[in-house]
Amino acid sequence: MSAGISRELIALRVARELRPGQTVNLGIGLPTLVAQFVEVGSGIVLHGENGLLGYRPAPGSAEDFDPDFINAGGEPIALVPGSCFFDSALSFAIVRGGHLDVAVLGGLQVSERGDLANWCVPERGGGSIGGAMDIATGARRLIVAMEHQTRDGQPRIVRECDYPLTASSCVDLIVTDLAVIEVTGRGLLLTEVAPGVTVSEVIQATGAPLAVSRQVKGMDL
Amino acid sequence: MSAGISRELIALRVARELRPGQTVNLGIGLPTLVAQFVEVGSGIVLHGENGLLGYRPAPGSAEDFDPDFINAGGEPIALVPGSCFFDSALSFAIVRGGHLDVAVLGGLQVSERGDLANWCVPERGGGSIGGAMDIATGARRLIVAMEHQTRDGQPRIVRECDYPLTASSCVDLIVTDLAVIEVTGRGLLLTEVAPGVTVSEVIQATGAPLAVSRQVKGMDL
Amino acid sequence: MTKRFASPDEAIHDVFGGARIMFGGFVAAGSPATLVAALVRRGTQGIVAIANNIGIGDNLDDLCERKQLSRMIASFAIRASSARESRFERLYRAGEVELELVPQGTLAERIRAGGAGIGGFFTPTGIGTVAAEGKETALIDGKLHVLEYPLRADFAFICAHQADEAGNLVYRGTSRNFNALMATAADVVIAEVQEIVPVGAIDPEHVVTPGIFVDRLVLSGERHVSWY
Amino acid sequence: MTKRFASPDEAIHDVFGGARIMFGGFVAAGSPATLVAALVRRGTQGIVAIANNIGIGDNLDDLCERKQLSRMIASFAIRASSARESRFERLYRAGEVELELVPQGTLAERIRAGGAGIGGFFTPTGIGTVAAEGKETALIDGKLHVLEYPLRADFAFICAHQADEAGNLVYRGTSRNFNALMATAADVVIAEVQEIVPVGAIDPEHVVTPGIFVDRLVLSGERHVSWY
Repeated sequence: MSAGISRELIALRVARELRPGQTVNLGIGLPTLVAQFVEVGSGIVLHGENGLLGYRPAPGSAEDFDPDFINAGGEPIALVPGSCFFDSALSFAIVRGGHLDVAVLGGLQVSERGDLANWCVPERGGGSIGGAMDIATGARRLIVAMEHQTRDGQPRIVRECDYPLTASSCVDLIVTDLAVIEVTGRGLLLTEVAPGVTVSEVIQATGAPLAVSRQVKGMDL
Repeated sequence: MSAGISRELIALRVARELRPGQTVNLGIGLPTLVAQFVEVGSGIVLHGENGLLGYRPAPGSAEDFDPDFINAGGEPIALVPGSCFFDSALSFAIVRGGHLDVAVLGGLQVSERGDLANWCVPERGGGSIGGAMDIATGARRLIVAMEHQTRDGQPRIVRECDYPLTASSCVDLIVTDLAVIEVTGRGLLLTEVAPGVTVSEVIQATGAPLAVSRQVKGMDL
Repeated sequence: MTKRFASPDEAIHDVFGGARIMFGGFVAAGSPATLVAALVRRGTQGIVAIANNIGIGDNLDDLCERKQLSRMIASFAIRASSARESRFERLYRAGEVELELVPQGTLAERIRAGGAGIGGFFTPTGIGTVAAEGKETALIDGKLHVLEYPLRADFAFICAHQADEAGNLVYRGTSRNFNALMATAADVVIAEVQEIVPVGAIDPEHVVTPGIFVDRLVLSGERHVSWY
Repeated sequence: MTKRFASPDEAIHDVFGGARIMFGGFVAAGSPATLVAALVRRGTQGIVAIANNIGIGDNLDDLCERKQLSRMIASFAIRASSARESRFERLYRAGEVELELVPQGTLAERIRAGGAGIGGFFTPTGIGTVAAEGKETALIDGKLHVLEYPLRADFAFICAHQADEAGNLVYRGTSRNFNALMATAADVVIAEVQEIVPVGAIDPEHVVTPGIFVDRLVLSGERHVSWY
């Protein structure tokens, strides 16, 4: 099995999906890396569910860390022209009210129907829903960015999620270290493979039926 | 029948009910006059459902009228130290959420149970609910300030309202040109009469049973 | 990438017959007079209007001159006592326009719900009155509540004091009222403002309506407001 | 008439055992660290806490040192993957504290509803998940929604940047979050701030939380926040 692309390249591939004028929320973890590929002045507005619109990642350091200027993952951010702040009610009015054009979330499992599980590992119990359920339900377009398989080599793309769901039939696109897969009304469609990865390797690593696009190609990086 | 007190004196009597620290909404018309008797620095905060807290009436004139600084009746207001502005959702969160200590509304009819009708004269049809239903329902204490009788000499305080209701069992105190009447769990209680008005004249002018307080006295003006 | 339009007429160029339009403002405060005037010029018919008030002196009453409204959803429409009759009132009495009266707080909350993706909410306001007639109720915490549904529109015409080119808005005085809510609850949000400044010129702490809610900007014409 | 208290300990002097307390903040932003430290000193037991998050490095986790919490209502509590375990997590796994996990937007909206007198609301969030289990649902506009109820508390501990003596508050950066909502939804609202200025010193256009919501003010102690 070939090694897939790095987390940074997954983030870069996701960033290629974003368009000027879109309001975009980036989940904690891998999706946060996407911010690095969103240029100030691109017309893409990043939304933080903790109450801001318009930010960029700040280099930051332990010494000059200002806890009042953070993203939803608690990491330092810097403002861009046109930034603004608000409370959590307005922040989720944006999410739930259909004002979020795109959201990028991490995933533990995605089903062939686009169900997402990303907030609880049953073995660990408890869990942290955070804004994930609202975002998965409310975003107009949901991209999941994740590793294709677990560390134990189990597929994360499955027929049926056995982890607790975040939302059902919510995922539009899956970007992993191995592939780009669209969730369509007729199931999963493989559209791109990572450099050095073959279509059959992707099918092998996927736990659900995968149709292969006639236009399947190398990942757009 | 003796003439009752003026609208200004009704407003003055109502103002005597207000206490420092209270947040108070004044309805359109007669209740608006109460603002003239609320001193800046009294600790009483006036709420306008159009989106402000902390104001005083402005003398104003047609020439220097600024339409962005008005009360809910469209009349000019001036700010006081500590004033602030907000939108209609927060304004009615204040009303509905129990943050309004006292409201003063005008009335067309009040029933012996404290039902209020003040937004529609059936003969005219249509009507204007404005903030009245929310305020009558949400205020912790509701004072109705009105003329005791209609121009035709019909009682406005009745056993049962025949005008469309604003809210039921909402009125705590009625202040009129003739009297001050409390709405209690056991019906209406006359506690004060206007100067020169007798208890029997008030009873005569009232369309619902009226108990007379043992401590009934002249109006506290 | 500016959202600025050269004229109010261009800013409302795609308003169609039968459109559902929200109009911000509370009496004269924050009323989008310039956009309403453009709509009068455009002459669009069959409009379903959502606004706090329509009465004598209100800009919206101008839409009654050529009977442009088919239905009005408002909290203030016909004064319980009034010497003069508005044009809306005359049309209403003639059966030429429908009126849905909504308690003001419920109107605000329904618009907020429309913008916030809330499917409905329970309010104690209106219980025991015509405002709750025929509606589902529930006893919650010992108190009757009525179920109200969200309001959305095709267009929102709003009025703010200042905008930046990205559509971030600040208001002035009591003019936020319904404007800040309607900005969230329509497919196309058109804001008229006194001034348009470069992006970044408004302090991020002071923005009231984030620019992502605002689609189009146009400068307000001179205001002619009388105190009535 | 100032709302200022001389110390955080005096400001929370009447917090009782079993009290329901809301704590503002989102991770470190706007977390009322000074008030939480006073509550740790006070040692009050059986607290039902409502907050966005409780995890490693969060002030609230300090309340687990002496097991002061009986129940936690939060959106963030146990990370799906984490090398280190919080004190809360240990107590939770030992069955010594209950946890009600609420989606963050639903948590915000429930608190807002508690402050706004809304008896309940329908949200699409949580449908098909454990968050909707056992709850009433309704099909609205072709989409399933779950009925959620308001949250209120005996006390709210919040954190703002600046207050005037009347309790008008402004925040800084991403610290409004739950603070501005919780200010409306508790019987006693206690705000810690960096600075208290005279009434009138804050521009009326910039006030975020009106003073009528705030009962008590106290100055924040020095902040010790690490980036984690």
